[in-house]
Amino acid sequence: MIKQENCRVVSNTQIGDNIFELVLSGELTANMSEPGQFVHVKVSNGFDPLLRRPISIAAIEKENSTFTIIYRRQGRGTALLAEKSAGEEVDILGPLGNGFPVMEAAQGQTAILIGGGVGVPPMYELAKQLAQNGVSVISVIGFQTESAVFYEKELARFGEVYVATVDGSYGRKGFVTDILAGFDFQADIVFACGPTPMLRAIDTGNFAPKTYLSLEERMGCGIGACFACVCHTKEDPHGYTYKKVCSDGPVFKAGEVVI
Amino acid sequence: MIKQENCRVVSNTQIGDNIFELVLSGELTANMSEPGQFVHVKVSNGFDPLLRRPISIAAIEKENSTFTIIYRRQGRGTALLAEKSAGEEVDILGPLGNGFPVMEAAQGQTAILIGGGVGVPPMYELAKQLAQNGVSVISVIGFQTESAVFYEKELARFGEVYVATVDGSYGRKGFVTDILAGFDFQADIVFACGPTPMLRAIDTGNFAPKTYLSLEERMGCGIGACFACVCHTKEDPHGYTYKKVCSDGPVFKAGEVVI
Amino acid sequence: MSSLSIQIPGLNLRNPVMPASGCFGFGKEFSQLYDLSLLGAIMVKATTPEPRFGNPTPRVAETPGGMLNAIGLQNPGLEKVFIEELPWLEQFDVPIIANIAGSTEDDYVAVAEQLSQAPNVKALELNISCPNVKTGGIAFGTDPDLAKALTKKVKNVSEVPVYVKLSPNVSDIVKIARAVEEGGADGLTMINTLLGMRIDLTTGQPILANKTGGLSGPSIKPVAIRMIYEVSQQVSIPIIGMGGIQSAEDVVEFFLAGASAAAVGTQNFIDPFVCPKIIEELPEILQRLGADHISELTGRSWKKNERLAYHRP
Amino acid sequence: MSSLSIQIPGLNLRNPVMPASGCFGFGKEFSQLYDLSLLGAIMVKATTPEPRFGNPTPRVAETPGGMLNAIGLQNPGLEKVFIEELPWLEQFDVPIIANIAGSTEDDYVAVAEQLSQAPNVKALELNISCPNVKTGGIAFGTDPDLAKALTKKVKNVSEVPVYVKLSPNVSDIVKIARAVEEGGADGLTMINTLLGMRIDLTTGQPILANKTGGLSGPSIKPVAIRMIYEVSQQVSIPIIGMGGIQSAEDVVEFFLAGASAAAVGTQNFIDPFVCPKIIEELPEILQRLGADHISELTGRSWKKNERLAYHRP
Ligand SMILES: Cc1cc2nc3c(=O)[nH]c(=O)nc-3n(C[C@H](O)[C@H](O)[C@H](O)COP(=O)(O)OP(=O)(O)OC[C@H]3O[C@@H](n4cnc5c(N)ncnc54)[C@H](O)[C@@H]3O)c2cc1C
Ligand SMILES: Cc1cc2nc3c(=O)[nH]c(=O)nc-3n(C[C@H](O)[C@H](O)[C@H](O)COP(=O)(O)OP(=O)(O)OC[C@H]3O[C@@H](n4cnc5c(N)ncnc54)[C@H](O)[C@@H]3O)c2cc1C
Ligand SMILES: Cc1cc2nc3c(=O)[nH]c(=O)nc-3n(C[C@H](O)[C@H](O)[C@H](O)COP(=O)(O)O)c2cc1C
Ligand SMILES: Cc1cc2nc3c(=O)[nH]c(=O)nc-3n(C[C@H](O)[C@H](O)[C@H](O)COP(=O)(O)O)c2cc1C
Ligand code: FES
Ligand code: FES
Repeated sequence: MIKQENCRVVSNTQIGDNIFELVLSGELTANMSEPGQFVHVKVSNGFDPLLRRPISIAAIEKENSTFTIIYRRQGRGTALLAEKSAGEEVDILGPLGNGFPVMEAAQGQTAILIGGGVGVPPMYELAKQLAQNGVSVISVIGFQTESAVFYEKELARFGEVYVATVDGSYGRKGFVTDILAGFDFQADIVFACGPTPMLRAIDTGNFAPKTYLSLEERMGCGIGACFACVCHTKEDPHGYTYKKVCSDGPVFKAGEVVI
Repeated sequence: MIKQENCRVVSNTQIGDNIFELVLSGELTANMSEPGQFVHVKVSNGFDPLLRRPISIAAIEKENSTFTIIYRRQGRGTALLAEKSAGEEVDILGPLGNGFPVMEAAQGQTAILIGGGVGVPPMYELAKQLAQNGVSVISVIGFQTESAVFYEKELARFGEVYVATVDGSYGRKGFVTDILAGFDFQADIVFACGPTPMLRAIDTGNFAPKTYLSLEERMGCGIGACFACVCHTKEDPHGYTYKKVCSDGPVFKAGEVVI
Repeated sequence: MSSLSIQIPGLNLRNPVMPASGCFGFGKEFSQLYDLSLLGAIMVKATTPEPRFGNPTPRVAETPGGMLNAIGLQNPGLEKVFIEELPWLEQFDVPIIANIAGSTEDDYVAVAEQLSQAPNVKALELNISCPNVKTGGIAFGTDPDLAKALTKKVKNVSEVPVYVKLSPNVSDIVKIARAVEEGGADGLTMINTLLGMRIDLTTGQPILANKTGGLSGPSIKPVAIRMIYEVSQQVSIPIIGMGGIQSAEDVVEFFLAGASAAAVGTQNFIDPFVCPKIIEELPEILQRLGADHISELTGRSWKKNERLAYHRP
Repeated sequence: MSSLSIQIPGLNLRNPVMPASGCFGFGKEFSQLYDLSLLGAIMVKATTPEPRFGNPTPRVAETPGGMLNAIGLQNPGLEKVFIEELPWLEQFDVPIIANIAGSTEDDYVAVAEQLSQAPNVKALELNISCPNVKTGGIAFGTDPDLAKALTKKVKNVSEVPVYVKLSPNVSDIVKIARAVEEGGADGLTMINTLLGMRIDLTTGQPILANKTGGLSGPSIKPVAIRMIYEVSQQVSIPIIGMGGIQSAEDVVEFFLAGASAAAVGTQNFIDPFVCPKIIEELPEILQRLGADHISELTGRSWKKNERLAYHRP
């Protein structure tokens, strides 16, 4: 069930260079299930800016009806979001979309979770749920530079964490794929979220028999009604069959859609 | 000198039904002189709403670089202004326009100050300055209803205050002009600010040998450049001579312009 | 009789509020949020004879107080709309206005002929104003003669009244409106989007893959109001107004300008519950304005006498 | 050479930023706020042969992300502009672009002939796009033939290059642009305001006394960008871009679309220091974008090769 609710800010903390962790409290937490779903955030009361912003759900705490989103301060919308302080309200529409199929990883199997930049947040809830199910979790996360790194410690709660930075200022120099290439084992399943070039590399399916990717696209409605966020399917790459990132995704099986 | 400054909110207090008193601190206070001048207020950082709002200066405290404006919460702009709290900043352009000519009232003379609704605020600073100059001040202020009344006590510091309410719930029932009609003396000078019908009645010059009125008009720039706020002169009511309310006024001598 | 019910050709509506075409798909997504029978009507997504994928992404970009879209008439095609989408909507007690589009006159005629036979389609909306397709669309909407001829052809085959959706990207909107009225249009819907563009500073390229897109949202409201004000005084067919509506107050402004019903587009993306909210709020505003029925407000800004009568009750 | 200096017909500017006509009067008020010699140029208020009072008030109304104005070309008239306003501006080291308007061709010709002789007037801006006057103005701006003929006449008498200010209220902006180029225009300025209206719910009447007005401000920026993008690819004369500019980033967006200089209108009312601020901020943005000179940015969104060259340095 998608709900619209003015959620109360529990905390809004800077956790990295221009990276903020926003904890919100609201009844719609009850409807959140799959990691990888997102919420559509209205950052102002008026029309400046006009549209909602899609942000992945990073953590769900049903017990106290709170959830966490992590965002990079980028344009006007996220800049305004960064100004919210505890006690204020934020208009949230959600949960939206289909997340990562946690059940595809069986107890005892190994899952690699790959996050690039602000693709890291959904990996936290995913790691948590997988670990709960007895899946071995290995997180591979990539950032631009040391100051942009976040959630390494948090992910470490659920398994090993490997970090890459493009400039080599922290962890391994290079991309997450460089780390993956160095692994001497095959995981049972890979889950990934991050920039398109990263997803393309993982979409090859080279890193595990099962691969799931979370996509990004500019959105209007976020609920499947406006056709802003469609992509072609791999089966019919130039035809008129399509998937909507917002409501069919944002998580797709590797090879399902054209990235 | 007109300055643009982000002024700090000292306090923002509701003092009547939808009436707020906002005390701001800023260096541009040093440039404020005449009561009746106004400031042009940008209530948001973005374009919602886009334009500045003209609000009269109600009190000037040069010693601590603060000034006061009093406004009615009406549309979106003033509603946003009402949300500001101490410590926040408000973008102010001012002081603007020409205020009431305090020096036209000589020591020992009697001045009647007439304020209607949110036309009352500039009368406070005016009363203060007149009283300082040894002028006897009588304030006649009118409101819709009892809950809208404000600044009666404050004005009483400088002389007698008569209050009218349209519905008779407080003071005399009726308009300020009903009170004026009942006076059995003629003042030396009248200063007025309020709704147009009120100003028209006073523009007749019936209430004193010298009469000054503060006008309202929808504004663009507030500094005389856009020609949004012009009015005809009485001398040439259909010609092309004109006065700009923002920079020639907002205070005019009775009979000077077409109201 | 409710203070909100309205009657315009083909449409007997419990209230004058409906989602605008392209902003509500075929209703499925919103049906999960509220009961579609609350709506006055539904303007469904444009339908073309064949399925279309539309333009490459990005298809939307934000602008100050508005948004650009270049969806490019993506739709499942006439057949699927007729045998799947429209029948699915029959479960709701709500009239459908079918938005029809195409590249050629024949396209329009084919879609009109078939869709007008669907039992729940009570009117057609002839989309001669889509700025996001290379052929057809707006070309018909900027030339009075083409617009008139097309309207005639569609009228000939349609089983239900035909509303023509006007483009604001014209020098003289009244001329087009008169032309389609002469062509037999039963009503007008206006406005479609203004043609606009945004360029990304970093890439130096337009944000939309299609480069230009249609501007919608609050920023275009003053243009819509002006055009409806002008057109409503020059035609005798009713207008369904749209362009930047966000609130019940906005709906009233459209009525005052000359509209007889109102459609909400972009705001559905920002507040998916906006239509039922507006419907709920309208009666109170009518009361505040001293109107017994919303249709009294139509054109009040230019119907001088009625207004005076209202001000001196 | 500064990274901001530009040369376009008649105008040798230290930077490409200037206040737009009607938003800066004749400079007096702003001269109290900063040194006008900082500006690239000044587009002064429209001048007509005789003084004009303009329209009744209210003359402005706010809209979402924009404003409507219906000043109605209030100005002190040709004589006073020529013997008082322009000479007063000579104290500043800044070229003036004189905006000329009128009801008839003769009006335009008379004003153009005289104002082009003022020593500090380096170019004329032919205002064939004012939406707020009953005769002249926009009538010339929506008919390519009239626009071309008027341009020719004005060119014949002008001592300085003539820029023609285009109205966005047209079906085909390229057609008008081409027509005035054929008429001999040395440059274009675009866009003037979109025609709009707002209605007050309480009175039921338009807020502006003139009923309709010109829409300006950020809300129209996507329309301006689109039109400049289209026109700049179809004419070979330079464009001074305007419409919703609020920041140095916005100026860059206009250049990328195809403008060679930029004018700021409405934003002067909101931030009277906006022009010097933009001028100060531009060099840093150029650096960020890897441009040595602002003129490199002109049309980069459609000059494919240059862009590629830039992306692979
Ligand atoms: C399913 C999904 C999940 C996301 N999860 C996260 C997350 O967890 N953390 C995070 O930091 N970011 C996330 N993003 C990206 C995030 O939506 C954008 O960074 C954000 O919208 C930028 O808004 P802005 O106002 O700061 O930027 P602006 O550039 O001012 O935005 C202008 C417009 O462009 C859109 N836009 C800009 N960048 C993007 C983008 N990358 N993707 C989609 N729309 C964009 C905005 O939504 C807005 O409509 C996600 C995007 C999607 C589609
Ligand atoms: C010289 C001057 C001094 C003023 N002093 C005061 C004062 O001390 N206290 C006070 O409460 N009000 C004062 N006003 C009126 C005040 O400017 C308006 O109430 C205010 O602009 C309304 O803004 P809003 O956003 O709440 O309303 P909205 O209706 O949302 O405003 C929309 C637009 O209309 C304009 N507008 C609306 N009402 C008025 C009005 N009455 N006068 C001018 N523009 C208007 C706004 O500025 C804005 O541009 C003064 C006006 C002028 C011209
Ligand atoms: C994403 C999107 C898609 C649209 N698709 C269509 C369409 O298929 N057919 C049509 O006639 N209008 C279409 N429109 C135009 C709207 O129906 C409406 O006329 C316009 O957006 C103005 O209304 P608004 O400002 O309330 O959105 C679309 C608008 C948007 C924003
Ligand atoms: C109050 C006002 C007065 C204007 N007067 C004129 C004018 O006299 N001549 C003219 O060519 N344009 C005039 N314009 C149009 C502007 O020069 C400019 O083209 C338009 O406002 C778009 O730019 P902006 O969005 O930056 O304001 C006026 C605009 C405004 C807001
Ligand atoms: S964002 Fe509207 S369909 Fe996906
Ligand atoms: S408000 Fe611009 S001249 Fe007065």
